[in-house]
Amino acid sequence: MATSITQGGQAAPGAKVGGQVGRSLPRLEARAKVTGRAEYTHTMRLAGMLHAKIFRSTVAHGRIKSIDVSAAAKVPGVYRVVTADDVRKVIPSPYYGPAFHDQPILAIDKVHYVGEPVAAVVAADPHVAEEAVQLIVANYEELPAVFDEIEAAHNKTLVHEELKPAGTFADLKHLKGRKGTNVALDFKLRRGDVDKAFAEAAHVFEHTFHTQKVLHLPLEPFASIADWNESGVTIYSATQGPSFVRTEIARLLGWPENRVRIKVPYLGGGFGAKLYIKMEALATALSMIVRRSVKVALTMEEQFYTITRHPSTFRIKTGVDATGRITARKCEVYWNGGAYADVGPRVAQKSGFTASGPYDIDNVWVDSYALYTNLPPAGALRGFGIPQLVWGYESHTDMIARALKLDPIEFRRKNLLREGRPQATGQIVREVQLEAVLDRVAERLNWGKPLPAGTGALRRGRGVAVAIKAVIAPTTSVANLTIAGDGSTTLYCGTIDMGQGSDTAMAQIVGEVLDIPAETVRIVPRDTDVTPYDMGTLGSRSLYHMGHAVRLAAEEARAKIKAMAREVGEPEGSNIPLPDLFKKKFGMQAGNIVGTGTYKPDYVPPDPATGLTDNVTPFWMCAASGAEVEVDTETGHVRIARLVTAVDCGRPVNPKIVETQISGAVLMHLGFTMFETMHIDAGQVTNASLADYKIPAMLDVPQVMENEAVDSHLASGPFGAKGVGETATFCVSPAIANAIEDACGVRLTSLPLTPEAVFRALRVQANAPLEDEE
Amino acid sequence: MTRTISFSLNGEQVSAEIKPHHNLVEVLQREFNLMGARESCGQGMCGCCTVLVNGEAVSGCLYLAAFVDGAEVKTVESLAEARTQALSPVQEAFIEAGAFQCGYCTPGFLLMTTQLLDRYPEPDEDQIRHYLSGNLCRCGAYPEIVDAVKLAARKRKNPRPA
Amino acid sequence: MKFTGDIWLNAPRAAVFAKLRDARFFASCVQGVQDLNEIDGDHYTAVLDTKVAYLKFKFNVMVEVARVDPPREIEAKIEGTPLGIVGRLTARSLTRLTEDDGATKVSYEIDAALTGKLGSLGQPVLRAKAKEMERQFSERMRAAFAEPKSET
Amino acid sequence: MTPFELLEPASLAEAIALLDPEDSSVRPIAGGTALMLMMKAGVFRPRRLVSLRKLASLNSGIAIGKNGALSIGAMTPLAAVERSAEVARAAPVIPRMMRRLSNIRVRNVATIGGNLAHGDPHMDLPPVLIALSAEVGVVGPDGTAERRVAIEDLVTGYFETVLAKNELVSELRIPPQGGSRAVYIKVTTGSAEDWPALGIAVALEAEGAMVKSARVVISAATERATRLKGVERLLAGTSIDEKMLARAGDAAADEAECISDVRGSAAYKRELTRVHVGRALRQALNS
Repeated sequence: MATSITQGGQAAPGAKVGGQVGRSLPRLEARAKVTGRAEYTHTMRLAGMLHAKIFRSTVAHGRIKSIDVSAAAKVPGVYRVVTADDVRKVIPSPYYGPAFHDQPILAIDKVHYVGEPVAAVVAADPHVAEEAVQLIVANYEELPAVFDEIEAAHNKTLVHEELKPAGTFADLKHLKGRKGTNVALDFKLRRGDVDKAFAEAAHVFEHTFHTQKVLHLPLEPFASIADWNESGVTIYSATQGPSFVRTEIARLLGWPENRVRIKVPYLGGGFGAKLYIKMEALATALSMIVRRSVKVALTMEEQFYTITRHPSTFRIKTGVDATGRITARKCEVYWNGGAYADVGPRVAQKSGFTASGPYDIDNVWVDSYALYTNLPPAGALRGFGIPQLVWGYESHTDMIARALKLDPIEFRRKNLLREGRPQATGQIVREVQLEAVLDRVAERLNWGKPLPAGTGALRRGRGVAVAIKAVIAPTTSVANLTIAGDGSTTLYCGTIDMGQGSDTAMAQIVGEVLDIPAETVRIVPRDTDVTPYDMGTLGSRSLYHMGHAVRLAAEEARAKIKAMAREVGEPEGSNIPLPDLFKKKFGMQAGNIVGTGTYKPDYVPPDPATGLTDNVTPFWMCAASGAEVEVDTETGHVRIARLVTAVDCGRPVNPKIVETQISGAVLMHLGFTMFETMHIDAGQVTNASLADYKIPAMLDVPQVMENEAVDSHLASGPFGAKGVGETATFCVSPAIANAIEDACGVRLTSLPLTPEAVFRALRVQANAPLEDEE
Repeated sequence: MTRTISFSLNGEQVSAEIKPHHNLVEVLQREFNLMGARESCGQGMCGCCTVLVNGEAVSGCLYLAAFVDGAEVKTVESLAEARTQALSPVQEAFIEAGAFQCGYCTPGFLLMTTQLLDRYPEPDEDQIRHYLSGNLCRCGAYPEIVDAVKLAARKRKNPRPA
Repeated sequence: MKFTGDIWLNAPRAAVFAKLRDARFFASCVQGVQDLNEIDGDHYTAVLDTKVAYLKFKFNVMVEVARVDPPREIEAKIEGTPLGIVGRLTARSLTRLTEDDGATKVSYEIDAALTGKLGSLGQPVLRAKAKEMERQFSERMRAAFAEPKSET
Repeated sequence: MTPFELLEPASLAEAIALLDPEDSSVRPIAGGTALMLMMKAGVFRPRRLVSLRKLASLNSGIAIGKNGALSIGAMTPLAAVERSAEVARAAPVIPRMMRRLSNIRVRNVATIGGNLAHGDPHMDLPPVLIALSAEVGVVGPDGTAERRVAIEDLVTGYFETVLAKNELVSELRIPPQGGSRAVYIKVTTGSAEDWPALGIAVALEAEGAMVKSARVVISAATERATRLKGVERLLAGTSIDEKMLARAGDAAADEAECISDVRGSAAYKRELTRVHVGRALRQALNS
């Protein structure tokens, strides 16, 4: 079959050249995934590999008095039982973490949460290791523990005696060596004069909102395999950030980075869980101790003790003038970071930039605190704190509109940030389609027409929410691209395809620049020996940052093709097929053209005192959601009749994948909104399994779900694109809560919106609160 | 306590040395290098470990390997045509409908969909949702999976000329 | 998990208090206690052997009498480590005795927490078990103080 | 999971002989879906498992007697019951309920006998079978003598049944239902495929709105599936109207011993009971 391919010979029949960006190309790795052949770390095996199982703390906060491993060590087949003492012999200072070097590979002296790794058993047979773990006995002297974020902010119970910032982030430096506090970051934003504005406001509203502890729950649990020897270590890992893992492991070992090699197969989901160090440091330490390759693969249950989303308390106060303009907003946010900071301080800071919402407000005050508590650590989860904040500010915004008897959409429209206006940080807002996403949602909900209120016990209602996010900056991505003597193209980039389709999108960008079909581009599996630096696959940053790096690499290659053509005497504008060009230059099928690209956007760090800056982000993401619900007022059950989401993702590079990113994000957050919650008793997660922690399944999908990317083009984006992985998560929760109030008049201020929570609120409304038994 | 089990695996007669406490997924992975069925929740709730035993879908993580002695076992690796490796209509439909993201749960959904269509060649939306309600996809590709099932039903009804 | 309850006993408070302070008597009222070992007047170890259907749980238990206010209150701390499974049972109990017309009301408050594998195993199951033990405890107590003419 | 001995006897007598009346680390295993969960969680470490898969006498399949009574061999997988035309005719409530019982893979493997003998209060099957007045045949060491146990008497608490450690469920029997109409309502408070927070099963024999007899069963919210006999008495011989439905709901809420867990507080489950008993009765009446 004839195709118009001029470069390379690998094009699939029918593959089209040109117009690569904007194609709904199926995922490049689709075949591997539908045949069951795609490789994941959790199922990977190396010859001679041993398995490790982890013994975990049963105390939320305590001093380790003794660990008795003798019975475990005697189990036939046990290779070695390892505690922190053994780890310190090979890694003298075994603390890691992106913001604070606070997390030990295995607990040292103290344990800080129930589930913390205390010892590990290594055996050839994982069943044997698991059995031996049950025989380890640890004795603790229990210490007072703190679980609640507000208590942690004011309480004298301290999780860590001294704070140890990692040195990576300037705004944490002042916390170095600080004692007597659980505050791991205190971000402040001060704009205008909120107190004066509140005093002058016609109306002032104040509410407090809570979010619960929820889990990323990728279906592939955490897994790493380390293969160490004196000359270097190779780590196979389910990680979203191989470059970070490499740097951090090198630091722990005191080695240069080039002796640390991180290889990443496909990821069975990530959602922010598989960032920074997770199992990699433990696997490395164990491999050093037993001098064999060691695999640490967690069970689903163990994921609950590894990393979660931040629970939060959000106090928000808003002043509104007589015309319905918001004049001031004060936000106090407390992030429950658990026992180790992980990336919590970044979550607190980056989300703090937009805590006041997508509104044009002259007077803004934000205090955002990352707090240590004695719970499993919290990190980033698809939205980097934004969904928790939007839950608060969009519920609050709706409550204001209702109180002032203003149409919720009109009230929002009146206050939305417009092009050219300063956002709370001071950065002038450009290229964010706030009005468009809100308009599209309103239109799809038929907002102009009244909704029938329902019959009998079933009451219907609808609600909307709109939100903004500043993408994570400043961060670096590097990409390399080679063209072989036959013209075929290979891309080396560290972005991890964990299901979001980045490989396909990057190939489309290469294809667009080089004018070749995207499916002919090979993406090299992630391997830090081969693939260059990337800050991490997180925060919807990849398509923009890595997308630019890939574009630059491809453009450089394109320029080199032209130069080579000139060099071999081709006339200007020659369309010589690449294999011929190489042959002409090297005399045979030989040689390479290599392009490279590095991208790091500009950034001006916020002033530490005011949080203000004129360049906090290279682009803004935004979304709106709308929900139509039916509440069974006799039981509190809520049926989602329709769920509509519109996002601004710039120009979609792959419209089909964008659509699935939107619906996937919405469905994940539908779970966080309606039922997902980690139940915790005395620090112990009591529903640490999929039997008791339910996530959305097929029958939970709303009958009508509509998703849309509005017309948009980001001039500074690669071919007009913005990232989209998180965007659709923002507004789901408040849209549904707002719809519930519209339906039956009750307002919920804590997630999840379970039937019992709705029912209890209805009873309070009816002046007959439900009395608890026992 | 080691015992030998013999069974048909993806059409081939095989045997393996196992212990009574080994489950089917670990034996498929360890002895036969078949990684398509994979343990995730470990409780039969997610469907990532779906395997067909004597034509019925089971959760391989809750199934003692000893119980497949003499049985006929099929995994996702059997869906593509053995000789040509041509994809089955269900596999094709999943690709075309964009019915997966990370792919970890996909083998389970493919096997369950194949079963569904064997039983109900033209399932309605309600049948699809109920049949697949015990398979979890954290990426939330459910709407696309429903599309894929419908597309696969059409493909199976009107096979492409070879 | 919190448990509270009252047991009425047909005996004067001082007598009930004395019995409760007798570790051997006390242990005999708790289902499954074996190998009671007195370390000193305020510290005891024992093995608690309990089962839910065919699931057996065996704990090494350490009891500390934290505070005694004779004949009114006894406060105790209980710590249990299960054998062969990672977990931990911690409980604090407060027992108050009040006398009314020659009879004594024993009011107890127990706040228990289970961590480790046990904690995520199914609180309702263990709560049901604890309730059963609680029922037996009060029966055995009442039996011990029962007079020929028992209460209704 | 820890190692154990797995035996696969071919005769019932042999199987029973291999069980140990004194040793709870010896258990029979049928489909094994529930037992595997216990073993994987590390709370059950069997010394020996006795597989019932090769016992022809427990694999008698599904039969319908002359009088319309159903008998189902203990080793029949739930899926076979779900798909059985006989069952659908004799007790249509069963296939309707099965559709949301766990998931297809579990239903393909889990057996009727195993499901009942497991004694988990969150199961959907026991309340329905209690409403249908079903019973099981139980065989023990004395060989042929079979005792009969009504499903409502089978389970005594969490995972506890009246079965001795060397007794096996051999068969499930569901008596002819006559004109009785049965309904099961499964209430979940998490995802739709969660285990029930409450199950209400109702079997109603009525002429028009006049109730001859009613069986009302609550499960999941309580420690075991239990008949609400007060509600049954209230309904018997009365004519059901909206007022009576409300009274029945109130009576059920008073009678049920609800317990708190991650699926909801006892107080809330009581309110769910109040509402859903009425709804189940209305559905049964209108079916």
